[in-house]
Amino acid sequence: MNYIILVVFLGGALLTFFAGKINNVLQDILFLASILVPASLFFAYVHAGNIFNLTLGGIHLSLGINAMSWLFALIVLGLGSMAAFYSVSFMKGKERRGYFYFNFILTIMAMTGILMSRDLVSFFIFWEIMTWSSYLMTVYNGKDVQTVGIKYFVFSAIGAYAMLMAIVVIHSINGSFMIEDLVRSFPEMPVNMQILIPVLLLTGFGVKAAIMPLHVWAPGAYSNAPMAYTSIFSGALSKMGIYGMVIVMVSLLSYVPEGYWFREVIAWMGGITAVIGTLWAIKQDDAKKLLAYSSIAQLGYIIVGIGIGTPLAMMAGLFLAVVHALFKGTLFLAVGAIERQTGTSNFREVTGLIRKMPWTFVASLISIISLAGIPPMGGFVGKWMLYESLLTSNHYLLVIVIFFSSTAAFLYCYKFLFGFFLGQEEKEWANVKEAPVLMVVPMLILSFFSFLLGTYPGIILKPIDAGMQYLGYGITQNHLWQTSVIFNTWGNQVVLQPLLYSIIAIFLFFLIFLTIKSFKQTRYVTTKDISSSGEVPKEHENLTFSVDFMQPFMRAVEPVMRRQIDKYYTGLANGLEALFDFMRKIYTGNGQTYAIYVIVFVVILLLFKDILF
Amino acid sequence: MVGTPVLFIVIPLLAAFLIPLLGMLWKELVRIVPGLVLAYMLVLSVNLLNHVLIYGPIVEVIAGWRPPLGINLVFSAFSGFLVTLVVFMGLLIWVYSYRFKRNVDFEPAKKYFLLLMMLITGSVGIILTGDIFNMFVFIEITGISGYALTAFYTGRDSAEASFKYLMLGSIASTFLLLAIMIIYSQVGTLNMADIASKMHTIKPVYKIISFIFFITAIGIEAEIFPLNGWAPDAYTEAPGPVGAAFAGIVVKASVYAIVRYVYTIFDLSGAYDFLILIGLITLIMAETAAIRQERLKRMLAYSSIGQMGLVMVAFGMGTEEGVFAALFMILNHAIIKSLLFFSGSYLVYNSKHKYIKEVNGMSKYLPITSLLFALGAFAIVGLPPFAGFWSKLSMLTAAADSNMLFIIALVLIVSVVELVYYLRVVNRIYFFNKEEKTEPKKPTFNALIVMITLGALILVIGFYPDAITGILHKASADLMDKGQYIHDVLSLNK
Amino acid sequence: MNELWFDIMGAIVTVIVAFVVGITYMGLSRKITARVQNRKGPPFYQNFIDALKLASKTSAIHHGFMQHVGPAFMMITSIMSVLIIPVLRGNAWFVNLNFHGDLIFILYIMVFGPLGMALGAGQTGNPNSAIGVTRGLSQMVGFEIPWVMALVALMMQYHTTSIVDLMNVQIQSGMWLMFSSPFAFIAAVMAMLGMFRYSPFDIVGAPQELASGPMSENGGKYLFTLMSSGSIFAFAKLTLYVDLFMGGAGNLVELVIKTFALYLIPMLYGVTSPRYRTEQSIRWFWGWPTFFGFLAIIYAVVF
Amino acid sequence: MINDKNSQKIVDFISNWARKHSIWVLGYGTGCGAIEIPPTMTSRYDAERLGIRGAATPRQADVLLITGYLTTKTLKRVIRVYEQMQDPKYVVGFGSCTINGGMYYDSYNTINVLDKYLPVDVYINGCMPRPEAVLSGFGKLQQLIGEGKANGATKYKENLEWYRANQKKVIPNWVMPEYNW
Repeated sequence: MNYIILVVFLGGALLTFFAGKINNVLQDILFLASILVPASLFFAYVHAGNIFNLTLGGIHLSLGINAMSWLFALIVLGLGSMAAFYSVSFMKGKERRGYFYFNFILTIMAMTGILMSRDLVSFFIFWEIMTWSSYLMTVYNGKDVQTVGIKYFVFSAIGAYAMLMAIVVIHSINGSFMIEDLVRSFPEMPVNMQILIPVLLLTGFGVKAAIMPLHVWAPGAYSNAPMAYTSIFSGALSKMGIYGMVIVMVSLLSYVPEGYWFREVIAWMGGITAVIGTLWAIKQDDAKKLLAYSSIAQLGYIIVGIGIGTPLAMMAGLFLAVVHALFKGTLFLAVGAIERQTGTSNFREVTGLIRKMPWTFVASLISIISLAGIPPMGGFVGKWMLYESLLTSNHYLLVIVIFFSSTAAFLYCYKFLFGFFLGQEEKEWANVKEAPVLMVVPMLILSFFSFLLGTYPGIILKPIDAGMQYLGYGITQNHLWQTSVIFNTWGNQVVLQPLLYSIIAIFLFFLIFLTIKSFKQTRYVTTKDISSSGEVPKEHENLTFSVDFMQPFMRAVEPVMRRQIDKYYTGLANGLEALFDFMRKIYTGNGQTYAIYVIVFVVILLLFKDILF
Repeated sequence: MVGTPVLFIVIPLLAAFLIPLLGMLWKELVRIVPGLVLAYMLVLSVNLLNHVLIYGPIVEVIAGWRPPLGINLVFSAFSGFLVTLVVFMGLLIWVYSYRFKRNVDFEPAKKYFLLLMMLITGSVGIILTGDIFNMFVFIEITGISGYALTAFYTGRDSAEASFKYLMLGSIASTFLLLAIMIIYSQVGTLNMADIASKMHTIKPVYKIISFIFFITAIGIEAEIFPLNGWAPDAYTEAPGPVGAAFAGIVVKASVYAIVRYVYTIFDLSGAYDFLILIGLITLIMAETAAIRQERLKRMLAYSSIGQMGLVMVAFGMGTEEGVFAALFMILNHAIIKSLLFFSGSYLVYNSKHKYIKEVNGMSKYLPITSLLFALGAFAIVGLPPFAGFWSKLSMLTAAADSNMLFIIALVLIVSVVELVYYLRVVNRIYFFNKEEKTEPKKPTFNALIVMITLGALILVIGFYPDAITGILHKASADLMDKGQYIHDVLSLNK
Repeated sequence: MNELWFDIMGAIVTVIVAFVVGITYMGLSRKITARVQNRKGPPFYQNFIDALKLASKTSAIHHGFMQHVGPAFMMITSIMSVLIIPVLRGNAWFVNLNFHGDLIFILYIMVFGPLGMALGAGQTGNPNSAIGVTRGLSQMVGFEIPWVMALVALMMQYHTTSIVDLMNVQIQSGMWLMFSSPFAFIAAVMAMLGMFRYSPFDIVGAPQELASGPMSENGGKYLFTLMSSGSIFAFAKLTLYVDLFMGGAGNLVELVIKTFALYLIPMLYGVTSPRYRTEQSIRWFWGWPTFFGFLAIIYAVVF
Repeated sequence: MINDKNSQKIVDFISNWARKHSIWVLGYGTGCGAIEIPPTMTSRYDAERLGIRGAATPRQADVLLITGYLTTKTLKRVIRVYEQMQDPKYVVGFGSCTINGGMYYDSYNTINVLDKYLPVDVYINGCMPRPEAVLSGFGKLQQLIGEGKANGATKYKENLEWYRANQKKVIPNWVMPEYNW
């Protein structure tokens, strides 16, 4: 069954691609079918037991699923299906539909393949398919392909090649590509290999997870891809990096003494990533860029959780991974809907959409609250567990760093909601309609789950627990969670259900109070009817405050923002290109020079013959 | 047995000489005959290869003089595989260029096909021969037809490029002759197997000096840095299919020659490391030069050189895995680089300077060609699930097994550079708007067939590498077994 | 069922107490400010009258749903925090949700309301509101750092995140945390200056600059709800400080004394200070208060 | 229960008491009279002891204090501000200018009688009125509120057309949102 799913994906991708030549509706149907059919096959028939073996090119490949990858498959296929529904509506009347659908399905296939891989070669193959299909989506708009697209692919390639190097090194030691064999033999490896292999693998996974010095591709790539895709790009694809990191951090590094330093370094890198991502997100004026940086920051939290590696921290990291897929997926979809309806995603241009696109607003609101980690949404549970795990594992400063980042996150959360939905309602956007049903419903479903997980985290903590047991956390971590209660290792608890009821009760009470109190004399006035020194704003006057929105804060953190890691990379790239240009000049185009090279070559060989041979 | 290896030399050579005569009978014969000959040779080589894989190598003795006195041809798994590859590429090049210069008169076509046949003869000869002086002859044949083909367009630039090639080629010949002289003076034989068996008797100084001369001479043909000055010019100025022929045929033959010298004839332990060193330098220099090129074919040429450097590194590991990887890379490189040359030359067909920027937005006019170019680009940088991935994986695995971590890192870093310049072109094809006024040229039917065949091969090997790994394993085992080679050749004496 | 009613009644009592105490403190602060400025000042119950007046306003306008529910969001924060923070030690009426949430929950629920309120302010379309919100959020990033550092120091030192446990620690040891963790107390008090938004940190409301900022479009019942919520919230925050650093309170009188003593700090500091600019305020919090926060953590680690 | 007359009376009494003792003033400092507001509010006279304090925006204010003459230009803004205030609301005319134009009575662009455009509840006489006069004016206003007689807003609503006609007479380009109660 394992390989049938992949084949169905692949066949579906090709069929969808060519169906576009016949009929658009057929193409849409085929597209949905080729996501949903394998997804349902997956959940119906794939269990931890069934393994499919194959020998290709003399290499033993093996596909199968385990409790940990099942959890991630849930993210990939769940979010993938939602984004697929959304895409059908999103892509209506756009160019290159076949291209989009093809790469979309291929990415989902590759991610499923990664999760199924039990050996490193098929892991790498699917990893690279994922990379180039996502690259093709990054350049879908044809915008900045030579800068953003190349940057993405170069970083992905650096990561992938680091991983490839690790894979061949592992093979040279083990004589086997199987992940099980790696896990089994890792503790016995020589110390330099115990350091080299995790470093290389973590570089590979870190690129996709946008960990700090390797994150520079993310803002451009996330914002350039079509939003229907970016939601899985950020929601699911980046989780593949997390998945890999989980395996490395837990299955390999928890058994060797060097693991401690790896854990600390990775956790700190995650923390710094979170801070940098947040600060840059605050600065952005484009919603896509903002969410992209925010994704980097959120992935930073997840990495912190995985880096710390205590049961509670791991649980927090994985829970945050699930919740991040839910809320960031929704937010990117919401931006896509707004961009489709208005034609722009810039906060400076769009304002006051709340009455035009109420459902998009509701979905965004729930997701933003979840993102900010405010109860009673799912994000809170993840953040809570993360803080508690940091506290209980004595990471005094890291918890401050994370807290700073997560507090500063409120700034961009507010900016996102304010920029699009609030502020003055403009005549320019008076005719904007709510996005089509097929786009709104997936967003609402996803945001409903972020809400649900805020009160009943047990729904998802159960598979997480199962996955952690598979990874070797031993017995179930039942002392840390119940369906609606979360504990820390000191025994302190948060009982979510009564808290939710209290919140709802208070909210309803005051909502009713505000509504019925002097009901008849309460009236709605337009946003033009504001108290601005007695002035009546003209139709064309937009009083919304959207330029330099967080300027005071930016001024306060300006010393940090002055250093951009991107600049160093650009400098490095330019320097290299200049060097290459210089080296290119060795080929002068002059025959005599070439002849001299030949003579010099011979002379040098003759001179150094004793050394060389 | 359907045929003997000698037919590989005789038939194309004969065809080459007959082409002008046949052209007098019916002009179309000039185009048809090479195809028939190549097709026959392909059938022959496949059959022979099948036979060889089962029954062991065939050693053909020419004119009854047994080795070590006479010239012999060795069709083993290793050389047979390369011959098959060369002939196959030749056939594809023929199909591709069947309508080549159709609209012009018949003279250029005659010359073209004649020279092409000579080129193939020479290359096949280099691979098959078991005699170093005979190899020199074939190298000369290949070289001369190569010079002529480079100057095919009779323009100023092509003349210059051809002259450069000629000049370096002549230096190569000189050094090769010198090397042969040294060897002959020391062991008194020209037969490779015989030399190999007597190699331990030569004084190290002579051995090394002759090796250096060999390497220099063949290195020029095999495009080793810094001896490859001619290559970019020649690739750029020669017609599109000839570029593919250089990349797919000539270079392969030359690499074969180097490998044969290193693995079989000489017993220098440092030679392997030297191959790695020189391969790495070539790789780095070529790839870094490629990233800054402005012309498409020049870029492809540098990329080709770089790939050959990589092959050299793989050979330099001196393990069976390394040879396997190298052969795999040779195969992939032949397929993919030809595809790139074929499709690339259509992308810049009507432009004067063949600048890379002139491919901007070509995907709208030449969708299939563009797609195939993109496929080739993805494949050559080693992205799965395309053909290039498996060879890269096997190369790296071999390197890791030889504990060459530094080399792995270096190769992978250079791969990133390679990735960048290929992606830049692909991006231009797909995502830029067409600026230049040049009219895009639709590929001919033959050209399309060839390109699609190559594309399909890339996918087939990519999804099912087992299709050829069996042959490659046998071929690499064959190369590694030096004693068997000597035995096979010299046993004919008894 | 009886238990549920008892819980609800207890909650209502708690909220009423919080409202009364909080609003009285606000009135007292006006009185004290006036006395400092050599004025007679309004009566201490002036804020009651104001609230009553606002409640008795007959008309109200809103610019949309978010503005309409904004005050309700604000109320969630205030009431939830007053329900979760232990008001009195061991008094059944005031237990409420004390054992259902912990410090981290408090930290986050405290943001819920302001964010909802900020959304309401955003929907008015008044630029002053949005500017006020951005200032408020920026300042929050400023003062949360020392505040969280202080809390982390406490939590690290006593290995608990529960406020009840921290309170019990003080009872058992007989020593208030403000003495046993002095640096944490200093950092927390400095953060409190920002939390109460008196001068020099009153950059959010800033009536002379921003026309009361986020609240500039709220009148009548909306302003009344916000005002009541503000007083409950102020009480909740003070109680939290008392619980954490002064060993909680056994009865209401003790609570009032302790909270009022704490309340005087930001108020008196505010009376004598002009207003900061936003970035000055943020940097102030990242200066000495954060330094004391570090000291607190080091202290917690060492001892 | 609310509709019950007696309880309504009690509610009214309490409300009026609260309104009386909590007067949030939006000072519209159009003319020179604004200079008298600071002494009124600060320590010498300390209006806050009577529950009088400044309001930042019209949404929060109870009293619109018009300090001095109004030009036709500022009248428009004043009307706008007045209409944005929440019920119940009062207007205090401050200084002679609001009564009869004061020393600018013959200027081409000032309003002579404010009452024709906005319903003034209390006038404070003087040019300028001293803080004592201001406090006394507010005392009068408090008295009126307490008795429930400060019903300028009701008057304005009832006679909206008349007020509008007057307003439109002096304000040439009338682009303002409708006042709809």
